[in-house]
Amino acid sequence: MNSIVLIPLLPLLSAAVLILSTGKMPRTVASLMGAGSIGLSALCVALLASSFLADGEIRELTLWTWMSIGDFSPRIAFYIDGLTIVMMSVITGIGFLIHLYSIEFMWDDESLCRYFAYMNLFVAAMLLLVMADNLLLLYLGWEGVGLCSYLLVGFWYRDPDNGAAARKAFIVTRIGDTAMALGLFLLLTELGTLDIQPLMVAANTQWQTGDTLPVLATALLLGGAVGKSAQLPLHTWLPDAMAGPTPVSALIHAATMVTAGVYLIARTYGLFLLAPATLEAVAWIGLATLLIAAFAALAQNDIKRILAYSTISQIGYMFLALGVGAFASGIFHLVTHAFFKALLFLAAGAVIHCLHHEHNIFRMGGLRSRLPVVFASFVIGSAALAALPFTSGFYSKDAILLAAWSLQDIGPWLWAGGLLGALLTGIYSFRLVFIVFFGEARTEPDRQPGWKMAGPLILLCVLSIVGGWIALPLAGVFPAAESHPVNHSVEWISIGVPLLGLLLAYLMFLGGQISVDKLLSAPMARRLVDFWFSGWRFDQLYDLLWVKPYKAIAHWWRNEPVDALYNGIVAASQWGHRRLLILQNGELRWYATIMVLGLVLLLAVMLRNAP
Amino acid sequence: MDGLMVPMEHVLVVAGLLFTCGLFGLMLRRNIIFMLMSLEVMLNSAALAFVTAGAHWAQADGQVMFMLILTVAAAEVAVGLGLVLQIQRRFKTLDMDRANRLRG
Amino acid sequence: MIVVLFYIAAVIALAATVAALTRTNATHALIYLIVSLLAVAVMFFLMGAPFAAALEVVIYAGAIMVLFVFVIMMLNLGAAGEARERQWLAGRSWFVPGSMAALLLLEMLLVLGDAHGVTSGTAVSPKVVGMTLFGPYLLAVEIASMLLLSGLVGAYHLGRRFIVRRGDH
Amino acid sequence: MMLQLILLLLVAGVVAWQAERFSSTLPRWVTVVAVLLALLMLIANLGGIPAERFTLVSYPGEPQGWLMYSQHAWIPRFGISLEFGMDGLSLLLLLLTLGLGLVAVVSSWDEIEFKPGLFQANLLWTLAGVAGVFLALDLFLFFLFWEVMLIPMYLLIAIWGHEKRAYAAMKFFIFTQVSGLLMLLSIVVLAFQGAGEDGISFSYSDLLASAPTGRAGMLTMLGFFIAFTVKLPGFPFHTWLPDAHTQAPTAGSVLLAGILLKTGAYGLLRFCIPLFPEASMQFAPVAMGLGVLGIVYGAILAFAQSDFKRLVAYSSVSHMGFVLLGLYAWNSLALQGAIMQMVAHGVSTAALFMMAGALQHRLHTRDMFRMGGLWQQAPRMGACAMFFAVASLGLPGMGNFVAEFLVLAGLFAVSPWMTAAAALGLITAAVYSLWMMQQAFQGRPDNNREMADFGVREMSAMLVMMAVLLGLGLYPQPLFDLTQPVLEGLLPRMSEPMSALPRLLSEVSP
Repeated sequence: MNSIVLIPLLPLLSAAVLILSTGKMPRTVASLMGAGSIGLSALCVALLASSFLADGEIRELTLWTWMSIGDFSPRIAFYIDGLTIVMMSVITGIGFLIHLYSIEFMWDDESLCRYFAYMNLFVAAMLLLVMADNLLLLYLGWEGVGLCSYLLVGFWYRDPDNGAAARKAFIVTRIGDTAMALGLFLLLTELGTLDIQPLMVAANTQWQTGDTLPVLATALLLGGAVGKSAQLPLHTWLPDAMAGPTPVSALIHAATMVTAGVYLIARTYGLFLLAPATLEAVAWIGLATLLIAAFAALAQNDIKRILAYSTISQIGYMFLALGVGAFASGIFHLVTHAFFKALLFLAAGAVIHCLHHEHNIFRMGGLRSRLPVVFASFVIGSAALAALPFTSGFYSKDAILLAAWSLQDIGPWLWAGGLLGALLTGIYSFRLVFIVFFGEARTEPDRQPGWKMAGPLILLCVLSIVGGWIALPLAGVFPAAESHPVNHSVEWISIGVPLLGLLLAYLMFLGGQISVDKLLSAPMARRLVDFWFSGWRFDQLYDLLWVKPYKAIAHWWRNEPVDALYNGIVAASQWGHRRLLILQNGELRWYATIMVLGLVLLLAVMLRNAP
Repeated sequence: MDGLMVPMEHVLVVAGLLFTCGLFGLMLRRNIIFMLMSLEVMLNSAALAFVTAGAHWAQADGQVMFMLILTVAAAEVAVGLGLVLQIQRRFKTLDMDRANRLRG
Repeated sequence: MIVVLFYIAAVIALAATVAALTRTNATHALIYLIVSLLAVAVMFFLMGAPFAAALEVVIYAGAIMVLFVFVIMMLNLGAAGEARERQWLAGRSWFVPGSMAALLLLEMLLVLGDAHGVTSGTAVSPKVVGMTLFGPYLLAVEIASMLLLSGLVGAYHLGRRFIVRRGDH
Repeated sequence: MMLQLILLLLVAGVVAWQAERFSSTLPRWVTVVAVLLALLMLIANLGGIPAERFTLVSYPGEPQGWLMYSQHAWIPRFGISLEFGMDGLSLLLLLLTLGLGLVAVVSSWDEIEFKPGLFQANLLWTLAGVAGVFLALDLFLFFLFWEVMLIPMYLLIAIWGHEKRAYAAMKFFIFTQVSGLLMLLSIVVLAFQGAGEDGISFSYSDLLASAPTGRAGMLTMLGFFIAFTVKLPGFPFHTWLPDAHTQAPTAGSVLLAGILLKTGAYGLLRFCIPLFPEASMQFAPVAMGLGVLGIVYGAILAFAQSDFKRLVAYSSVSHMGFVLLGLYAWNSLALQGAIMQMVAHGVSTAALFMMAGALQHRLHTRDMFRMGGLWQQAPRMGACAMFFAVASLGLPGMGNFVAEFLVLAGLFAVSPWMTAAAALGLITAAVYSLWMMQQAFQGRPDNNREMADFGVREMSAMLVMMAVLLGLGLYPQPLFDLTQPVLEGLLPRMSEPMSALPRLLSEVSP
């Protein structure tokens, strides 16, 4: 049992030590500490997972009672079932690879120590998030990862743009988090507990499927999930969050944190099952997001932004899976996505690292022979992303599309949308590969990735390929999905569409059989691409709707409008003061005369009142 | 001594007239010496009223009050005349309209 | 006879007061004021308060007025002061004080309208006055003495510098 | 003990004042020693109380309910006595007061050059006044201490403040004084209204039994409410606070934000609501509305400021709105949240003001447009600022989160709409906190600027406060255990009128 405590504790402690060393620690020690603690933690997870796979027992561990007020007594406690094991493995496993990679990537940075402190804090918070036995502790991890995301996106704080991106990431997700907090209040008020398992039991006994309250509660939780997982309408922060170091994007903004929303919905699936309306909304949000993000990815030219939009799009698939009730498929896609997206980000990071921090894909090219390891990684990663057959992405995405197809009524629509997304994924992922690695070289790499970078890439390549064959221990977690007899033509279509995307990408960006320039020559198309490039103008819309009014109000009120009230009182008394001042002329005779006048009046009153 | 049979209100009217005169002087004169004199007249008129009342009720209190008024008048004149000297020194005048440093 | 004496004293008191307050020469005014005080002393005497009459003469007309005389002498007002006083007493400045005083007098007379009765003129002997003064009014006497003391200190403090300055020149 | 504790602080003030004659550094040592002595005295006396007394439910008005109780005759003619009582709530706030007193001394360790003795004396007298406010049970005595803490604070601002100190000090004084007079009026009305055969009494326990009801009750309650809300500060009585906080010397800001604001909340909890349950219930929707307005308004204005201290001051307005909400939601979750907020806000804001003071001491400006990139020159300061900024935006794991969560969770049972509106404060808090970090510590550094980082003295104060906040955030139970008996005693008193609250609120909300 103690090893369970060690899992989040090791990263937490190493983070604390790294912070308290205030940057005075030697690089080697700092990196050893940063990556080593995660490695140890991963080892513990591996041990735990093997024992779990052996006996399949759910492990619960209470450290202490957080607070206890009346009936409300959340604990600092862990609940570890198959889902948690899967998430923990992803976090520590991929986390360790990324940490290893970071040592080389960040070696020249003056704040290496701070970097590992934040990264380890992040891993600790993320582990708490997935291990939490109650929603309050989950919320702690939830906000903790948000903070670390903020810190790491704004890691290079000297550039104000990075600061702005970091703030945007934090504040936009905070909007979702606030909705989620309201959801927690609702659950606590109505069901009297926040412990996840009792909560689902209580919900099942107190609520009927389709009641208003579960719909409201899950809608609020969904708000949190949407914010954290960068889904519509709160997805705008993720592309900007690429301002952080690339390993950060790989760990936080691809593999782990952004999938926390998926985890949350999967974790509280019992509530969502009571609210079919919300579940349907989840599906539609997922579909809309995956399409919008895929179109946006098509038009980007910053290598990381392409990957960011593709992340949004892939999480859209996960939401689609959750929405159609295929929770296990959603989590499966989460895992495979973690593999291949981490791979892609790390490979992109290697490109950027070797190309003097160049981000624009049109200034790259021809890197196929110059950075062979990176090229191989990119191809494998893109294949998995596009869900080409026999890659990991293929198995998970296929499962989602089939689950969507099997749903009554809206199913085919969702399936068709998902299929369109798959086509677009094929196009944009291989557009990236073709432009960056083929054609003529525009920038020469000045170095080759070392073993600390290449090693994780190769390992992730392997995982991206074989990841589809891993059987996740989710059997006891979710209700068994009904197996529908699936039309084989549907399967063939979903195999064929990504290949079609690959073909189109080849024709457009490598073979040149379809001229992109000609396509773009129409003004309509140009405008459309600009529209996609700006991310469907969501940023401008929100700027107009929220940011500008907020700033305007703040600016308008800056000098305390309420003070006008008190200044009014002050002005009135000053006015009275000036009026009365003429009485105070300092002349003794005047005062005497006024006194006599008073006496006269007083006597007059007395005479009037006399009987 | 034999009694004096004057209607009390006559005495009080005299006192009132004296008081009014004093008040009138106070308001009229700008010279502080005259103002102090007016004050003396007013105090004196009050004393007269007290003594009259004492005589009317055949009580000693009236005369006691007179003595207290006397002390007040003495103290007042002592301080007041001291002030007169200071005012003359500072303002080079006895005009109270010009000694208006308390103006707001 | 005594009644007539009283009215004569009253008329003298009023006339002297009015004269005192309208003089331009401070010394003349002071003489009129002393006359007025003496007339009031006569009234006291007639009303059976011989001790009060004596005090009026000794302290008021004597001591207090002497203070005035001293101050007027020290200030040395002279003819220029007299001319200025005359100027200040020009016709217009009489209106407000006059009307105020007249109004007050009218009201006082109205208030007095209710009071009836005759002064008994019973003599209240100095002994009784003394007994009352040092009996029930003991506290008042103490307060009065404190007042006199503070008056003394105040007058000394205020007057001292003036005298010192004058001495310097 | 309680009287002695207050006297100790008062006398130590005089000693510190006179110590200035011997050395300019002696007064601050006097203050440190005096506050430590007071803490020792408190703890030593706590040791004498049996442990089970700490868990005993204490109903207000029963002398045996207090952990410590003492009464000495003072003005028996008017039923005024030196009546002191301490329960878990007072104890908690007293510990906060003394702890932040130390922080205040440390924060202006070598900042004061003009009359350091008098400065320390005023500091100690303020502490004495606050301690008296937290301990007094006689309402007249309470009012006395209410004024005692006001005047030295006025002097602290007026003498040692910054450029607009005269204006700020006067504004602070007038707001507090006028509202204090309203409270005095209410206290007198209360005392005379409850006058029985044995004459009038100002004692808390007597007045609890005889509070007026109806219209008179409402008016009397408002006297208390306004006095306490001005101090809290609640919207729209908060405008003295940004000026006072900004202009006060660092120690003054620390005391103001850390402790003086808490006297308002304490007054509401101890006096205003229990004395007038019925009127409070009727008034609760308005009070909660003011709380919500304060939260949102304070947060928006905090964002609009360019002055570091002013920003923190407005964040106080926003945070204290949660206290107002929690108090008037009146259930154990919300009340515990409000108390937690008092403590956590006291610590986090004190730290931020200390930060502001340190920045001003080093840069001679509070204008954030003239800062930027300070993290490079002073990473320790940056890390501390980051910690307290995220504490103030309510990050879980810190006391502030526990407080805000409990307040909102308790409030949700009473009014979901109010909760939703108040939750906006969570978002806006993030906006201004992060903006502050960006302006001051991130962005392009000015390489011509030389700035010393935190030294050992400042760093240790900061670390202690961080530890406290983390402790409150991760294991707040000791605090709840301390105040739970007090709340259990208070809750039933109001449970009947307050049970009508949700219905009342549903009538006024959409």
